[in-house]
Amino acid sequence: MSSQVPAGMREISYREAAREGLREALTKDDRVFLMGEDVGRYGGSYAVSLGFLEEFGPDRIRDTPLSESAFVGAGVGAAIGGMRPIVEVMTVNFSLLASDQIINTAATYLHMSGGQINVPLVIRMATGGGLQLAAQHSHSLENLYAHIPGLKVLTPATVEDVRGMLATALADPDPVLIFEHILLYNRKGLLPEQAGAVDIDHARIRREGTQVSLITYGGSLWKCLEAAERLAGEGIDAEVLDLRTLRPLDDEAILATVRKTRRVVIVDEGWRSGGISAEIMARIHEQAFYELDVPMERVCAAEVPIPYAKQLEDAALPQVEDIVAAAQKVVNGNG
Amino acid sequence: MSSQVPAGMREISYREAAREGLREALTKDDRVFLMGEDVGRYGGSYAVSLGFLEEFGPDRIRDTPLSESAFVGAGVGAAIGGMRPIVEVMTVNFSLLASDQIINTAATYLHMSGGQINVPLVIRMATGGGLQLAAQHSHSLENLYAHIPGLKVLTPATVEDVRGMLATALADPDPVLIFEHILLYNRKGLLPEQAGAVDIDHARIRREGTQVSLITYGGSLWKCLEAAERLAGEGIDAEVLDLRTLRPLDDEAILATVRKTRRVVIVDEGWRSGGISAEIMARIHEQAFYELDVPMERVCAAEVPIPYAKQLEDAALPQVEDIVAAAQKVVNGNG
Amino acid sequence: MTETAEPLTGNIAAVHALDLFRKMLRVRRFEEKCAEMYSNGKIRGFLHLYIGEEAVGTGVMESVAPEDAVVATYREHGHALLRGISMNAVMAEMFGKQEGCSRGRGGSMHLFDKTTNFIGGNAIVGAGMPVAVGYALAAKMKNSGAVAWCVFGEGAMAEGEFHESMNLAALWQLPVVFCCENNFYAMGTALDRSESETELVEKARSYKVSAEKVDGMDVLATEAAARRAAEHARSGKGPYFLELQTYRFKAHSMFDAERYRSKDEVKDHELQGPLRTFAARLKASGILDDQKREALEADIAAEISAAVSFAEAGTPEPVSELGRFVYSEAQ
Amino acid sequence: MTETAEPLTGNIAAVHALDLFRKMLRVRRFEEKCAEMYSNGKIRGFLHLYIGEEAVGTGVMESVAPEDAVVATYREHGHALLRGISMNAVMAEMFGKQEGCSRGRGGSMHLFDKTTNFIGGNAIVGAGMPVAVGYALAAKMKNSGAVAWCVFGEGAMAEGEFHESMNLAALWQLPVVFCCENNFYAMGTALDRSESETELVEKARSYKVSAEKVDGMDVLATEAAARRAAEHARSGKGPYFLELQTYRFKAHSMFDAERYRSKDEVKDHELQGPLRTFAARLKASGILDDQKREALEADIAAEISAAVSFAEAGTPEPVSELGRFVYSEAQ
Ligand SMILES: Cc1ncc(C[n+]2csc(CCOP(=O)(O)OP(=O)(O)O)c2C)c(N)n1
Ligand SMILES: Cc1ncc(C[n+]2csc(CCOP(=O)(O)OP(=O)(O)O)c2C)c(N)n1
Ligand SMILES: [Mg+2]
Ligand SMILES: [Mg+2]
Repeated sequence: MSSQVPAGMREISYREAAREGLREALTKDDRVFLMGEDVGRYGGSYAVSLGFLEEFGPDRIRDTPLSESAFVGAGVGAAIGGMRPIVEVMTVNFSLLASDQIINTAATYLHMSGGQINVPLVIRMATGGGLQLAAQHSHSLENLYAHIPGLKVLTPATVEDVRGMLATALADPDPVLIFEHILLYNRKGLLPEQAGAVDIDHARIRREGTQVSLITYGGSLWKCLEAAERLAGEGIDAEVLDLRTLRPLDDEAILATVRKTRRVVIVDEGWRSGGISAEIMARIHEQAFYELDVPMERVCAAEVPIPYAKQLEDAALPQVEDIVAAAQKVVNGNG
Repeated sequence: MSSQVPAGMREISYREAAREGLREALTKDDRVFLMGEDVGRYGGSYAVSLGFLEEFGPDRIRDTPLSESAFVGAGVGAAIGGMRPIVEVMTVNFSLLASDQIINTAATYLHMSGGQINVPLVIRMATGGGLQLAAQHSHSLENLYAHIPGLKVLTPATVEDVRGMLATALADPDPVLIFEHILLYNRKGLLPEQAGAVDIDHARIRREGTQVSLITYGGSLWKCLEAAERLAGEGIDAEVLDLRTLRPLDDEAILATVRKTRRVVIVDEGWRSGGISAEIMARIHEQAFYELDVPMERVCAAEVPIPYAKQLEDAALPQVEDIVAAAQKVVNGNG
Repeated sequence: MTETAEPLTGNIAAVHALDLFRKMLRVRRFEEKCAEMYSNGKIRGFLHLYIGEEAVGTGVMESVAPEDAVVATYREHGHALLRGISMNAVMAEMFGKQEGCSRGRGGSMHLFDKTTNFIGGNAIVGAGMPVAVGYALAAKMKNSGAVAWCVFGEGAMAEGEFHESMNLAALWQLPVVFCCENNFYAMGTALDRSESETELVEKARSYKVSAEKVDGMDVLATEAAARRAAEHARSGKGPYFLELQTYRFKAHSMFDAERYRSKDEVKDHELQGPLRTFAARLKASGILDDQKREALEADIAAEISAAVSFAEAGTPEPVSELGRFVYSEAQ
Repeated sequence: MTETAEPLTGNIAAVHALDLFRKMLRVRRFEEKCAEMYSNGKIRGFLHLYIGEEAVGTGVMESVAPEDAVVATYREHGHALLRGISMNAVMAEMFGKQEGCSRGRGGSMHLFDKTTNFIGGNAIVGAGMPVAVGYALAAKMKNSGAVAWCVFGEGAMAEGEFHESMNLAALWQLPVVFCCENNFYAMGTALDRSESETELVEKARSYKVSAEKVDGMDVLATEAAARRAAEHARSGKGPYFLELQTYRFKAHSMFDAERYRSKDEVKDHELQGPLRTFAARLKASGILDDQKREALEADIAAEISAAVSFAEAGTPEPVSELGRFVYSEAQ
């Protein structure tokens, strides 16, 4: 990140931006409160809510016991009861303990009640690997939730999105899950002085290009942008599309970049089989079959529980070299 | 099912076949036991284990409290402890309460322990819709588990498979999930007198055809076969591939039928976005791109929590007409 | 029975007593009609009847205030009717009609009603508990004075969500009344095969939650206990747990061979049935006589057949509407 | 301290007492080295130290028989060493080497050892409990006489899996010893903000499980209690629950500002530290003197530096091996 900060912008870390978004939400609407394990006295396992307990008090910054299913379900009930809860689940790995509440309750109430009972609940979770936390802390399971009708799934990759998507999610009448990649918290980025709520209905081109589309989201966005730089060095002009929202997917934006470059690499950190990349590939196949000159490529995590050892974890997760190789393959027909 | 039973075969219901498989397993190996809600005194929620309590006793036919996470986790521990537990979770919908044990524990132990601790656990679950049980009893979530490295996922559609896959699963050193579609239990089929363990590594052609491949599994197999009959009436010769195992997928068999017909319809009862059909489509795209003349089609569940009312449930789930229409589209270029 | 029935004592007004009886009877007859409609195929899916347990819902619902919420299970027809959802809307729901209280999407297991805060109709055992706790949390934070009534069976107490929900409600002193309908079976699993501690109030007390064991076959005892629970919760003293001992006279759902209990066991309980015993007491107190009873039966029969006709005449939700209510529609 | 330390009483053999001290000291010094290796980047990921809690693992492990299983948490280095996994293998694991006890795939939070039935190394809080229950079920069905030792923190008791596991173990009378290491904090959440009932033995008793509260800073008291627990479980009397009161002297993991407790609070507990107090008693009993202490320290230091060299010299698992151990390999 360059030290040159353009006018009207400021440099801020992803963690700080997430914190600003939370603070703004808590300040603007007294129905909003934050609930989860160690969000208060500890300051949040990733220090996002550090200082909030003092600032907003224990009624609105609620440390919960280790009871994922109950406090996520309590978020559902509180939302129905007129509050605007933000529930923090430390990582998506632990969210499996609450997956019944999320999938069988939060996602079904509106439909089962014939449109009567909507659930304006926001759930934040950390996701992803890269810190050598091994097989119970490193997985990217957001695609499991992206499969579920009734949920919306957001994956902010930028400081502007992590700050602004929260406000949009809170304004949404239905359950919204927000996934923050653990490697992004310390990452700095530029934020417009006037930053506020952002649209969550559209994917965004993060880098214009003409020869190959790198379609991705979250933590992998930055790997794709780096890959694009390297490819530029080799004379390959890559476009990078940040999906931003995994459910619903922005088909229009996906098809637009595909029609433009006719060559596609899809990158995500989940396991390859049955991951979100498969769905994107399927949609492109169905809707742009005749626009493709060569088969699309997926760059995903190896199909192993993420191991601890650095070299193994690195090998298991998509790396810039893998993305570059995949792009070279679709462009030049070789890897 | 015709009343003519060929020599060496006998007619039997899917429920009976599942029961025979269980009985054989319990008889052959005293390390095997069955554990789950109401498997004993009640006789199994779908009456599969009716009479087993009397036959094998309460030590091996264990009624559990309503504690999905604990009794599935207990299956993991018992498997490590040298037993061969068969854990029954009434339906895949409830299995979300045990998804942490299945995904974070059963699927990770072998890898996290560097190959030391394998988990020879078999979990049986009912899946699927069609009985107007609404949004908390009707979903097909097997693809969520098919995404997880370390698990094997079996979806028997025939009486031979539901009987024989259990033995193969019990012989497997690693966790195996078996999904039985609720609509199949009363379905009759022909079983070889010498029925026994069946291979779980290969998909099977259930109907030979030349013009279009209908790729499916489980409850949808029978809809595809019926669709194939109808298509035959219109002079369209459809091949039907029964995947049988969702993890690992049998790429060879999938590609073989695709290369043969060059036209593909994939059918499953899960929601379309991020379902198993997307993965199959992606694999075919990656490996048989140049063999396809027209885009593949997916016939999946509508992206709604399955509703109660008959006409709505029917509309939400894949029907024979939908499969026929999709096949016509890929063959004739119209729906 | 009748001869041994003791008359009502104390200051229970005759009208009120008769009203309680009418409410129980109304639920009983409604459930009987549902069974009939199920066997003739008008109602589909799973159907869990409340027959035998009417005194519980009737007694409890007397203390439920308009602003309160009720979070129930798949065995909730009675609670829905007692909460004030029209019989028409409930029957139409089970017929899968647009006029149903869940627009035909929920069916028997998923009755919902926003206007009375009837939050299901939950068919994942135990899953309603955290929702009730959350509703109570909102009530406390908003200082609305509302109480969340959480209804569940004794079998649900083995689920982790019971443990987590009780602890959270107690830790945060939330206005939740946990109503355990102990009918002694979870499908085919008897209480003592489901819980190592069968003294359910002891389980509740282990969370420092005030708890009472109540004869759920006695509508007056149930009503009185629910009143105490409501006062406790409403006055900011935190959650309250009621073990309401009752019995399920019919099968768990419509597919159930009932191999896990004897016909005699069921008979014995039927003889102590909530309607039968209360009717006897009302008679012994001169509050109810055959004529009054017939009048009640006639009114209820009329309401029920009207509900059936209403449901019959209802509109099946058009298939074109399938995709609605997955996400909220812009107002 | 020393002056007030009471000598050992009763029939505790000097050699045994000294051995217990040596074991605690070995764990302490090992953990100190881990902290050092973490700050110099040799150990990565999360690192949860056992410093302050050594008496618990040491006292408990004395009763663990060869056929028994131990199911622990992410704070398990001490248990692993005490169970008999070589220090080399544990250190190599944290260095991510092939020679590690999990072949470098598990790291600090996932130590495993098949030969001693050390079943993790579990980093999902509460998730080890059902596994321990299942191992005990197998032991009971096979009549192997084995006991499953389930180690967890007090924070884990709020999880639904605690509730479900205790009930299942009690219902089926399984040989499980539930060892709750109550260090009064779950990350930054103090016990009284995590449990409505802070008398943890009462929670255990609500499942009809025999329970004892133990001074987990006293290795002898812990050893004695664990022996009672083992006898109980091994003799077919069902599960046993130990609340082992202790304290975590260091941060929860390596990223922790410790804003949730005061430095003084930590100091006070350190003054009552298990090593410090036991050393004083041994001295008062004439079992330990400076010379003996130095000898112990020297032996341990040697073992530790050997372990570090071993780990340093270990082989990084080749990337080509990444895909192994997802499924078992044909023998
Ligand atoms: C999580 C979950 N597990 C299993 C089931 C299947 N099931 C439905 S009702 C029931 C028994 C519940 O018993 P109890 O809580 O006592 O309520 P009752 O039916 O007796 O009123 C079971 C096992 C379910 N619906 N949800
Ligand atoms: C299910 C789950 N939720 C949250 C976490 C994050 N976490 C790791 S340790 C811990 C605190 C556990 O406290 P306790 O059980 O008392 O054990 P201690 O660390 O004090 O030894 C938390 C919240 C986790 N690993 N798993
Ligand atoms: Mg019951
Ligand atoms: Mg602790």
